[in-house]
Amino acid sequence: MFTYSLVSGILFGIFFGFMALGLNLIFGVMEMVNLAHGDFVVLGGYVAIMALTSLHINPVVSLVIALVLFFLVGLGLFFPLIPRLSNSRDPEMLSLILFFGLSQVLEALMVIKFGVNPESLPLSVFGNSSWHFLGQSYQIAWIVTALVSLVMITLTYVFLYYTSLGRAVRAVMGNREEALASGLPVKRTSAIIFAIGIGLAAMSGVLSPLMIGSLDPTSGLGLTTIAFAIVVIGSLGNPLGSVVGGLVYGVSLMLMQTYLSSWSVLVPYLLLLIIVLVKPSGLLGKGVRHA
Amino acid sequence: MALLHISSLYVGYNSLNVLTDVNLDVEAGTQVVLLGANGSGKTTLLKSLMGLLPVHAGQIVLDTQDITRLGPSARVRAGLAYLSEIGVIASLSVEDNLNIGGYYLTRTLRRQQIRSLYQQLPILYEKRKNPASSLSGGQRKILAFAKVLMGQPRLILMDEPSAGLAPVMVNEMIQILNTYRSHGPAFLIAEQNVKFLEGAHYVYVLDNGQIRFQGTPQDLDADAHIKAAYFGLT
Amino acid sequence: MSREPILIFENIVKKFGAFRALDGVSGTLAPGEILGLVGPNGSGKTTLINVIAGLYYPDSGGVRSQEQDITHWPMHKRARMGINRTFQIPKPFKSLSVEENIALAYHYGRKPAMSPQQALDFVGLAPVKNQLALQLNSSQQKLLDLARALAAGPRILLIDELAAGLSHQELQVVADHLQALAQQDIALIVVEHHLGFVNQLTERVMVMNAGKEIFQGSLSRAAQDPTVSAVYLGTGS
Amino acid sequence: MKSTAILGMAAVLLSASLAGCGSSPSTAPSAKSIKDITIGTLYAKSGAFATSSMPEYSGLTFWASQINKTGGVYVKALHKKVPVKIVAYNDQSSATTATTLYSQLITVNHVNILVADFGSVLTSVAVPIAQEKKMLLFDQTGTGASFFTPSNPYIVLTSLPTSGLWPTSLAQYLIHKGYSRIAIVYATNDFDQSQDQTLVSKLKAAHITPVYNNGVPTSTSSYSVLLNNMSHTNPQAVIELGYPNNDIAFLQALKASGDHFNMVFTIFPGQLPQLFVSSVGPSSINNTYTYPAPPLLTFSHVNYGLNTAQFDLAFKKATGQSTNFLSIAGYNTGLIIQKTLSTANSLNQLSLRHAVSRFSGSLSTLDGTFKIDSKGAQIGETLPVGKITTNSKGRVSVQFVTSPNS
Amino acid sequence: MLNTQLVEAGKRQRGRLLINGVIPFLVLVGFSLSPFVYANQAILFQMMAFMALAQGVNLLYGFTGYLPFGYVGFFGIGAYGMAISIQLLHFPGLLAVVMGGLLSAIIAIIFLPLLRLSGAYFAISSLAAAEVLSNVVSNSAMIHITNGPYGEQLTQSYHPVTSYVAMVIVLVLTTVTVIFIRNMPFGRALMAIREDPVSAAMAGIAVVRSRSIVWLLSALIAGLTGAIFGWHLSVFYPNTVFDLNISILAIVFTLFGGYGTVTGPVLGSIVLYGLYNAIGISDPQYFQLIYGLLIVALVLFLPGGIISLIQRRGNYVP
Repeated sequence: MFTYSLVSGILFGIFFGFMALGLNLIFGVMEMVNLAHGDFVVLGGYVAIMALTSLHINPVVSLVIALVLFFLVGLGLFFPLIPRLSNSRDPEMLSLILFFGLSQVLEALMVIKFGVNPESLPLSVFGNSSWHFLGQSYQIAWIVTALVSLVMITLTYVFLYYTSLGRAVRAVMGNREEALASGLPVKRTSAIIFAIGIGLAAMSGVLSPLMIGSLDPTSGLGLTTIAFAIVVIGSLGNPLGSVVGGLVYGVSLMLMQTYLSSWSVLVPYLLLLIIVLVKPSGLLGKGVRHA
Repeated sequence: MALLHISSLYVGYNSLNVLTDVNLDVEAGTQVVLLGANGSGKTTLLKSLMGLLPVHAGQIVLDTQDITRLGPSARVRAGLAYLSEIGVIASLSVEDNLNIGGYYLTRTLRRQQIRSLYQQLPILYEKRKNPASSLSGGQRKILAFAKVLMGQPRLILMDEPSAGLAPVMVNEMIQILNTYRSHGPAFLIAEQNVKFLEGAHYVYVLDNGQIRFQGTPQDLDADAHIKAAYFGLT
Repeated sequence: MSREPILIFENIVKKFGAFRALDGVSGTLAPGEILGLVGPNGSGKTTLINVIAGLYYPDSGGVRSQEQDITHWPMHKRARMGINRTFQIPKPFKSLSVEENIALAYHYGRKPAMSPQQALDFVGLAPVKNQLALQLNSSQQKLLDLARALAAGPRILLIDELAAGLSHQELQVVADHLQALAQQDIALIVVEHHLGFVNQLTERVMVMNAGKEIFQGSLSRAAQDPTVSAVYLGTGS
Repeated sequence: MKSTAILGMAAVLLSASLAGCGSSPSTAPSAKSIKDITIGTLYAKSGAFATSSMPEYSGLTFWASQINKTGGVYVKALHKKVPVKIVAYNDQSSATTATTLYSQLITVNHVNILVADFGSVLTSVAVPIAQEKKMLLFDQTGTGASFFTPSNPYIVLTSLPTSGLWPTSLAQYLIHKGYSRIAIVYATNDFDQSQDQTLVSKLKAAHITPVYNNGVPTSTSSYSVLLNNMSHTNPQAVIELGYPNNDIAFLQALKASGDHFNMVFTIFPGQLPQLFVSSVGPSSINNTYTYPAPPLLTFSHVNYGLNTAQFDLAFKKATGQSTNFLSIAGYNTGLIIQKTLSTANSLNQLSLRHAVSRFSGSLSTLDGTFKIDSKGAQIGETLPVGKITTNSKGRVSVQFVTSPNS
Repeated sequence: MLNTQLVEAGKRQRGRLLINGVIPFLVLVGFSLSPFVYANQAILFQMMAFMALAQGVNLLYGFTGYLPFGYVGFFGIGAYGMAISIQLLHFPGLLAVVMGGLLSAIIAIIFLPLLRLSGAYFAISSLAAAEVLSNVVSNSAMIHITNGPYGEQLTQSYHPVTSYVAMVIVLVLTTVTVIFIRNMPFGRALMAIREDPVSAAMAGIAVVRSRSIVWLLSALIAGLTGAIFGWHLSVFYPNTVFDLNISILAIVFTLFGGYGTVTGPVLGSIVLYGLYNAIGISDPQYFQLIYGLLIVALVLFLPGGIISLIQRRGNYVP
C-alpha cells in the first residue's frame, strides 16, 4: 500500500507541478497572482473533451491546440489589462481582484457554453496497457501524463536557462527595475510570459481529467488554490520549485488518502498554511532580504 | 555636433519639477562628470536620459536622433547604456549578467565580447558561473561596468560608481575609467566624489535640479565660491 | 561627557545575507548632544539609524536607553519612550492631511511633546497644514517627517539626510532649529553628506566606512585624519 | 450638504432595489376568484446540484404542460378544472439564495403549492420557512431524515425513501450471498454517510464486519489509491457510496486499475445511466450493481398517470431530452399534486396534507407505490438491487437481484 | 490648544459625525419599517446580513489592506458556535448568537499569525484557513459536537422575527463601529499603518496590536452575522454556512461601493444585492458574468468604487 501510494503520489505530483507552472511563471515575472489560473486549466480540459468527443482528436494533439490557442488568448488579455494595472496605485492587490473578476467571468461563460455536468476523458484514451513497477501496476494514462508534464517542465527549464529570452525573463524576475535600466524589453517579455503561463495552464488542463477524474465549470478556484500552494511550497520563479511543490502535494495527498482518508481534502490547505507561516520563501527559497 | 545634446530639460514626479531647464552636452569619446550632492537631481537626470522617467519638457538628442520619447530598450539599441547604482541583477550568474548587457548583439558578437571582457577582467572569468549576489561590492561594480560595456554603447551613463566602495576600489574604478579616457565610449558620470574630476574632460555641477556650473575641472578648481557652497570645504 | 548618556549602542553587527552592513559599531549619546554621522554611501549610516530606531534588530550587540535594554523593542515602544527619527526618503501618510499626520504622532507619542500646532510652526508648514501630504514637494515632506517626529515627544532624534534637496536658506533655518532642539536637551544623531551642514551643527562626528567606525572626534580633526580623507574625500589612498 | 444628498440617494436606491425584487405585496386571493393554480418551485441552473435539479424541474414542467393540454387540473375545492401555472426561480445551487426565493414564492407570489428543489441541501432551508408560513412543502428528493418530525405537518416526501432506508435491500443481498469480506468507501456527506451507517449496522447484525470502511471528502475525484488500498483487503464486494461525481471517478479508477471483484456497487448508475455511459463508457458499468430506479425499474401496476414507456416517449417528444430518474421524479411530484388537488376539500394547506394522507398507499405511479408515514416521509418506494448489463451501443439494462417490491 | 482653528476643526468634526450618524439611523429605520411594506423578509434579512459582512470586510480591507477571501470561515464558525450553544448547552437564541460571535473571535485569535502575511499570500491563505475550518466542522470525527455532515437542525429555536430584529441590531452596531473607527484617531492610525507601517510605528502606533484588534472585530462581526443567519435559517448544512460565495459577494459589494468609507458598503450591498435579486428572480444565469465584468471594469477604471466618483471632486463622503 505504501509503495503504491508513494509512486502514485509522485506521478500525481509531477502532473500538479506542471499544472502550477504557469501560475509560477506569471507570479515570478509580474508579481501578480492569476486567480483565474484554475479556470484556464478547466478550459484546457474542455478543449480536450470537445476535441475528442466531437472531432475525435486525440488529447496528444489537443495538448498542442490548447497551448497555441491559449497562448493567443493570453496575448489578447495582456494588452488591455496588464499595462494599465501595472501603472495603478497598488498593482499587487488590484491584480488579485481583477483576476478574481476574470475568474468569475470565465466560470459563467463555461456554464453557459458547456453546461454544468461534470465532463471527463476516458482513461483508456492512451490505450489499456499498464506499467508494472515494484510489484504494482499503474495505468498508462498516468504515465503518459507524468511524462508529458516532465517534458514540459524540462522545456520550460531549458527556455529559462539556455535561451536569450529566457535569460531576460529571469532578469525581470530578479529585478524588474534593473532589467528596465539594462534596456531589456520588459513589457514584451512580460506579455510573452503571461501568454506562456496561460498556455501552459490550458495545456495541463488537457491532461487534468485523467488525473482528477472529471471537470466542471466550478473546478477552477480549487485548482488555483492547489496551484498556489504548490508554488509557495516550491519557490517562486523556479520551475524546479514547482516540481518540488507538486511532489510534496501529491505524495502527502496519497499518503493521507491511505492512512486518514476523511481528512485528505485538507492536504493542500494545511500545506499552504504551514509553509506560509513557517517558511514563506518556500522550500527552495534562499530567504535573502534585500537591504 | 555633440554626441549627446540636452536642451531645456524639465523632469519631475507628478506635477513637481525635480530638474529645471537643464542644458548639457557630451562630446563623443569624452568623460564628463556631473557633480552634485545627494538629492540634487543627478539620478533623476540619468534616469530621464535612459527613458526610465518621463520628460515634462525639453529635448534629448543622441547623435542626430531625437530620443526624447523613446523607451529604454530603444535607447539601448540607439547606443546608450546605463550603469545604475545597483548595476547588476543579483540573482543571475556573472555570465548571464554579461549576456543581459549584450542582449541586442548577435550571438557570435556576444560571445566574442564576453571572451574579450574575460581577458581584460579575469576576476569575472573566475566567477562566471556564480550568482552576482555572491560577489563583493567592488566585484559587483566591475561586473556592472563590464555589463554596460557588453552592448558596445557610444555613451555610458554612470550613477555614482563610487557608492558603497572602499577607497581602494574607488581608485581601481577610476583607473579602469582612465583606460577608456581617450578611446572607447563617452561617459557621463554622476558623482559626489571629487576624485572623479581627475580624468574628466568637462564638469557640470548640479544643485537643486539646476546646472550651477559648467567648465573644465580646472575652471572648477578656480571657483572657490562653488567649492565652498557645494562641498562645505572652506 | 559629564552627563549620563541617554543612548548607548555596543558592538552592533547587522548582516544582510553574507553582507555585513554593520560590523561592530559602538557609541554613546548624551542629552542635548548633536552627533554627526558621516561616511560614504553604503557605509552603514542609515542601517545604524535603523537599528537604533528598531526597524532592524541587530544580529549581535545591544542598544540601551534610559536604563533599559531596548535591543529588541518594537518601534512604537521606542517612539513612546522618546526615540524618533526622520527618513532619508520621506515617508509621510500621503492620504492624510499635514495636520492629521502630525496630530497622529502627538496622539500616540510620548508626552510631554510639542503640540501639533507648535510642530507645524516650528518647521514652517502651518500655511499648508490642510493639504494632503502627497501634495507636498519632497523638501516639505522632509520637514513634515521632522514635525511628526517632534510631535511624538522625542528625547533622541535621528535625522537621516535632512539637508539633501533643501535650499541654502532652508538649510540655515533647519540648522538653527536643530540647535534649538539640542538646547532643550534633546539628543540628536544627524546623518549627513553635506559637511558644511554637519560642521555648523556639531562638535563631534563619527565617520563610518564599510560598516565600521573609522574616526570619532571633531570634524576639523576628521578632515586631517588620513584614513578619513582617503575614504570620504577621496584623496590619498 | 452633499453628503445628505448621497444618503437620500441611498435611501431611494434601497427602495428602488426592493421594488425591483418583485411586485408589491398583494393579499392572498380568495378561493372563489382563483383562475389558475400556481405552483412555486426552484431549480438550479448552475452549481453543484444543476445536474440533478434540471431534469427534475423538466419532469415537473412536463407534467404541467400535459395537464394543461387537458384543460387543467381538476380541483375538488372549486369543482372545476383550472390551468396550472409554474412560478420558478433559479437558486444556482446556493442554499442562501434558495432561502430568499422560497420566501419570495410564499410571501410575494402567494403560490398555492410549494415544491422544493432537488436534494437535501436545497430542500433543508425550505423546511422551517414552509412550517412557519404554514405552507405544505412538496419535497421531491430531499431525503434528510431530520426534516420529518411529528410536530411538522407541512412536509411530504413525494419520491425516494429517506436515505437511511436505502441500503436495506443492499444489506439483505450481501448477507444472502454470504459475502464476508466487504469493503466500503463513502463520501462524508449526510446522504452517503447515513447510508454507510445503516449498511454497516445491518451487516454487523448479521455478524459481518466490513474489512474496509472509510469516509472520503465529497470533493474526492481520484480513487486510484483508495481502490488500491481496498483491494489489499481482498474484498469480495466493493461498495462505493457517493454523489454522481464520486461514482464516476470511482468507476473510472476501477476500470483503469484492472482489478476484479465479485461485486462492485455504486449508487447513481441506476438513476442516471446515460450520464455514466457518456462519461465513463458503457463497459465500465457493465456487470456492476446499483439501485435501479425508474426508468430502469418499471412498475407494471400503474394506476395513475403515464407508465414508464408512455412517459419515455411523451417526454422525449415534448422536451427532446431522454428520460432519467429525476425527470420521472419531477413528473411524479406533479402526479401527487394532481391527486392532492383532486381529492382535497379545500385549498387550505392542512387540508391538502390530509388529502395526501388519505390516498397514501393506494396510489401507484411509474415511480412505484406512493406511501408516507405520519411524519410525511416516504416509505412506499423501496430501492432494490440490480445488476447492470450494457451492450456496446450503450444500451443499459438491469437484472434485479432482490425483489423490486420487497 | 484653544485657538480658533482647533475649534473650527472641532466643529467640522462634529458636523461630520452628525452626517455619519444619519447612516446607521437610516439603516435602522429602513430595515425596521421595510418588512411592513415588503413581504419577502428573507431578502431584507439577507441584505442586512450581507451589508454587515461587507462592513466587516470594509473594516479589514478598507482600513488595514488585508483582503479576506476566507471571510466566510468566521461566518460559518459563528453559525456553528450558535448551533452548538443551542444543541449542547441549551442556551436561548440570543445568548447563543453572542456565543457564536465569541467563538469566531477565538478562532480569529488562533489565526492571528496570518496577519504576518501580506497581499495575495494573506488573501489565499485566509481562503485555505476557511476551508480547513469548514472541513473540520463537517468531518465525521466532530459528529458529537457539530453533527458532522448531517448539518444542524434548530427548528425548536426558530424565531424569524426575533432573529430579524437581532440582525437589525447587529447591523446598526456594526455600522456605528465602522463610523467610530473611521472618525476616531484609531481609524486614522489604521490608515497610517496601511500607508506606511514603519512611519506609523515611529509615530508611536502599535502596529501589530492595532491590526489584531481590527482582525478580531471583523471576525466578531462575521461571527455574529453568521450566528444570526444560522438561527434565521434554523436548518443548515456545513456547506450552507461555509459557502465561499458568501465571502465573494461581501467583497464585491464592498469594492463596488467603495472601501474605507462607511457609505460604500451600504451602497454596494443595496445596489448589487438589489440587482442580484432583480436579475436573480427573473434569470440569474448571467449574474455571475455581470459581476465578474463589473469587477474587472472597477479595477481598471474605478478602483475606489462608486463612492470615489463623488470623492474625486473633493467632497467628503461619510
